[in-house]
Amino acid sequence: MARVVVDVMLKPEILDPQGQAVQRALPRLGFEGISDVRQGKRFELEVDGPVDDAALARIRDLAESFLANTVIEDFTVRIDEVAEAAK
Amino acid sequence: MARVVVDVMLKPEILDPQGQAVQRALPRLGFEGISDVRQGKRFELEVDGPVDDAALARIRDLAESFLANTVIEDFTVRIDEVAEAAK
Amino acid sequence: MSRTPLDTVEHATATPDVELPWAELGLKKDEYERVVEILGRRPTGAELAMYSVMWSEHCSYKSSKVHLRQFGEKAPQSDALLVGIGENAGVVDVGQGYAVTFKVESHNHPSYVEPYQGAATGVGGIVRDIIAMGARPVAVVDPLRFGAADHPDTKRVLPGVVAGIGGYGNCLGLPNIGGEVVFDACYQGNPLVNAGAIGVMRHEDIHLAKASGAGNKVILYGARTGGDGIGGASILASETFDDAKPSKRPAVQVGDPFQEKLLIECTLEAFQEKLVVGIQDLGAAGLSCATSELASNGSGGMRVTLDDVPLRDSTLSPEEILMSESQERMCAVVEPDKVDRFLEICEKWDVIATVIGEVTDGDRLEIFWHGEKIVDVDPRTVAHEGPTYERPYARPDWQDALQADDAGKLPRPETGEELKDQVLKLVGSPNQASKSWITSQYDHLVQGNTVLAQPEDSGMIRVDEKTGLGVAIATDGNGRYAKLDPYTGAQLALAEAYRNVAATGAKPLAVSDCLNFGSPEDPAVMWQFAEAVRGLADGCQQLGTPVTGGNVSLYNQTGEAAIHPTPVVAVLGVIDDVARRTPVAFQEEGQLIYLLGDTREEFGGSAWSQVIHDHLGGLPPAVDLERERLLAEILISASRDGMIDSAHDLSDGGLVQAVVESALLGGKGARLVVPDGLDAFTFLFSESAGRAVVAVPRSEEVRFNDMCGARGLPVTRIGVVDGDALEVQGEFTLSLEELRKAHEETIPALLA
Amino acid sequence: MTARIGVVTFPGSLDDRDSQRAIRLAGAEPVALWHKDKDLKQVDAVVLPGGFSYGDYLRAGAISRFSPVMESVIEQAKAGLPVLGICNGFQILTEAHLLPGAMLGNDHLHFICRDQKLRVENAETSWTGDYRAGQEIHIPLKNMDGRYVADEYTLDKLEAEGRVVFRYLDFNPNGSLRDIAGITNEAGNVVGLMPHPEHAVEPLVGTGRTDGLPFFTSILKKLVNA
Ligand SMILES: Nc1ncnc2c1ncn2[C@@H]1O[C@H](COP(=O)(O)OP(=O)(O)O)[C@@H](O)[C@H]1O
Ligand SMILES: [Mg+2]
Repeated sequence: MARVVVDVMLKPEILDPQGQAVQRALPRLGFEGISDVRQGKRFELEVDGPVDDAALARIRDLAESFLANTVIEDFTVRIDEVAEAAK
Repeated sequence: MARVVVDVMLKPEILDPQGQAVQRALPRLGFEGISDVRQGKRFELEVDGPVDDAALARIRDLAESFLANTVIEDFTVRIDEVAEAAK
Repeated sequence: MSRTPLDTVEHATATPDVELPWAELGLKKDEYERVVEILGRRPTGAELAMYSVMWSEHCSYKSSKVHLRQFGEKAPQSDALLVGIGENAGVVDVGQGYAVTFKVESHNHPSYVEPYQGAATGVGGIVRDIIAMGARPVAVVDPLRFGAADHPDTKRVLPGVVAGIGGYGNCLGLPNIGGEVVFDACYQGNPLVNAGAIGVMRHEDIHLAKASGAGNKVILYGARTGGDGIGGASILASETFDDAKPSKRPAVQVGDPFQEKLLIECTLEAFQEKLVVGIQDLGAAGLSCATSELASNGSGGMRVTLDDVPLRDSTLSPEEILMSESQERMCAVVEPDKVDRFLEICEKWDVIATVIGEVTDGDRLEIFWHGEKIVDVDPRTVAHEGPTYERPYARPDWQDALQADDAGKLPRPETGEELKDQVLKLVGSPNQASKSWITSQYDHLVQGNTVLAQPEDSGMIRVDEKTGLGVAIATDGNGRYAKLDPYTGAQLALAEAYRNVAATGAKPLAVSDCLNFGSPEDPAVMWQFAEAVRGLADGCQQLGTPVTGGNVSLYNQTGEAAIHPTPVVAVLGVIDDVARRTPVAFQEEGQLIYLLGDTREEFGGSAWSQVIHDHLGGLPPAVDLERERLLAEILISASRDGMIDSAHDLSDGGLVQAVVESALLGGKGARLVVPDGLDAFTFLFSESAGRAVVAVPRSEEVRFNDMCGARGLPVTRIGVVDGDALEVQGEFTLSLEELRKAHEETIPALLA
Repeated sequence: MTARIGVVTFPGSLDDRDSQRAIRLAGAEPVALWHKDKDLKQVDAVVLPGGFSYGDYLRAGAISRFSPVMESVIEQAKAGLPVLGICNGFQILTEAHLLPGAMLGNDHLHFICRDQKLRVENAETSWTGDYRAGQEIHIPLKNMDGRYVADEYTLDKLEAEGRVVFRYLDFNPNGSLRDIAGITNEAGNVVGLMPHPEHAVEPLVGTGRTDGLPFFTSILKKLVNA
């Protein structure tokens, strides 16, 4: 079993009101020095069996066709090193 | 400028309806072999100035008090290595 | 994982001296001893889990039961009542073969800890009560109380609660048609999140929570069971009792409205095919409650195999499974030859369903785990024979001083300018301001039968498309009044909800309530509770509207400070044809504005005393329920016969508040004249009960006056719908624009 | 002979019964379609109703888009079957790429329910023939994810081809680019919009207006005259 993480973020040119709302709240909370905040999604997939290149390629397909809407979102796929290391 | 990433995930024992819905859809899309899916949030913070231990500690406070709802969520804070390396 | 051997019934019998952590589970010593006495041995861990949770205040009503009895004892004769107190929700006959079920419940504490999920799961819980009666849910309402509007924590709690109620209810497809939002510092740390739901069914579809017929199967369906909200039970699951793992066991439940929507559809489909003998929702106390209540209400016993419960977390112990409060689950009792079809329907809706047991011809509830018996109890002793307390109560020593602090002595506005100023302050104060920032986050249209929704006096839903039959609901409660006098306060809440229903043209039929109070261990609070229940029971008797069910929420307090006693009352009404409903908004210029009822100098607990003087003292307005009944009859007749085009009940904020709302909603101003015998201030701000303002077309004026005269209701012509301002002749003029700004900008400014 | 208009029920659909009622009130015959069936029962047109199919989990419409019924809807829509997506239905249509662009969360981050003023920009589609171009109407709107976005190129193309069917007037309730409330495909048979015409078909309920009824009479006329 291995964990694969898919991060999905809005494309840079798309307005991210959630990220903005967080950023606007920062001064009120006494936080300075953060010039931008973007909020996206993180998926943790528990994969049965080894995560070889073929498996990663399939998950990339999954991300492209389903987990992300590539009209508005970018994504990255990677094996979760932390979870791997903890084994 | 550096990017700090805060990942916020529901605690393992908390129901994750979104992750479940995604997982249940997978077989229909022809994806087998994924035994669990959890969906969380990913925040990308662009920090002015160096991200030293003090800055990280402050962001950890921010995550704890604002970005995550620690009643139901866990979070991790880390410097985005990829963004760093790309410099 | 090493664990102590399974605590089976056999093991418990063999080891009488094992100490169980009954105190940690919230049982008192004598309560534990009573369990031992009932069983004739020490309980197993699983049995202790069941008794402790079912005998909790929340499930057993141990402090309130002795008082709640009055609702039954004083219940008025009503042909409308099909199912009364004691079931998941009461059922009322609304004619044409239709029955309606409705109920209000609280989710106060969870909503303070986690506003979004707490409120969301509150909606989920009340909706399951409605489906468990066999009805299709058709609407929800949400009476809410928060701390001071400008307190920083209100900004955390309120938006989360509102988003949670909306997030759940909207996703479920239930129109939100009413509720309340009240701010008061007394609710700081103890917000009240009450949620009500209405369901509609045909008479023959009423279902009850009982398991009958030996051999019938018990089916658990819906979400998998996880470790939600099992708090103390994890102690029982730990290796040693002081090695609890509370961090692994969340007290907060996360709702899944999508799952609940599927649960509604598949339950209703199973009802339609007559597959269900008995049914129970899983709410507080989860399976402990569902199995013991089903078994104890039925004729036989029940045998359950806990291993068959589908789990989300495979490490759960049997005690935890029994106590889990995972949301979106139901339990049905189904005849063996109908099980397959039932499972098929669940499958169709992608709902997990599992046979977990069966009805037996004995009278025991037996629960097995890994083949061993871990529970063997008389289910009645768990579900219905919990402890009953006669808690001491006493009128608090500060009550006299509070009542003596008469609001009539407060300085009053002396000039037209001052009046105008105070009117603006009043209609723009958080409690009187428009709540549309909140209610626009709720879908009030879904299902396509919403005739009236907030900010109307009552929400109204069409029940039959052909005949136009409809039902109306209003919820009200005024903690300030109840603090001054809980007996009268409870009756005022009843009177107001009753009046609100009648103002829209519907006939009030029945009552549900949610009684929110502080700690029952404080005799002063217990007195408030006793007085409020007595007031409500007497009031319902007099108005002929039986209490069909409700909910009690105690321990709403921070340290020594209890919330204002807050009985929230929901009144359900029926209207033969929704085409005859009466809206709040002024409809046409030139129509005559009439004030119905008597206006006295009554300012105790008033909005004016709060907004202008931050004062709470004196006596609340007097209640005259005969007058309320007469007023309601007039409002209903006038609506049926087309004599009025708009109506608005008068309550907090008095006449001026009501007229401003009718004017702003209709986009039409009003010219008012202070009637003889009243000063402008009293006319505008008094909160005398039993009143309403109506707009009468000129062609109906004579007929309307004659009707009121003939029935003996005081009626005063006070002005005319006209222009784009509120003018009180000889005093002041305020443009609708100014009023709108004051009324509509307050809440967004505080919360957005 | 009247037209048969299918209404798909997905798990979590909410306004499916309401759409059926609107179809009936317009004089057509509503036909219930089920998300697990590929069979469209030979209907003459399809409505994808509002609601929260699959709880709007992942993204609104993202999971429903892969249902068996959508395979048929996608195929037949490309061949000219009239399809109307209301709210969640619109979201499904963009996820299925039958309409360009995407729907995102409202810019104010709240669910919003209001009586919305719209301008009909295109009265030539299968679903808008009974309106006049430029007509101003009031239709209720209720959604969480109503912000229409597309890249500049797509937006310009939509405008140039007259494929913006409805625009928000007076108030943009969700931050939609160019105030877009509804669009159509190139052929004009597939229309998606966020507001809910099926909740504006009877004077007694909802907002008390009937500005939404022409959607359903438009398609009926088109089908019967065809
Ligand atoms: N304040 C009240 N007034 C009248 N009936 C009440 C009140 N509180 C509780 N009840 C009734 O007691 C019964 C048990 O209540 P409750 O435990 O809330 O029901 P449930 O088990 O369905 O959640 C119900 O029939 C309920 O209507
Ligand atoms: Mg119940």
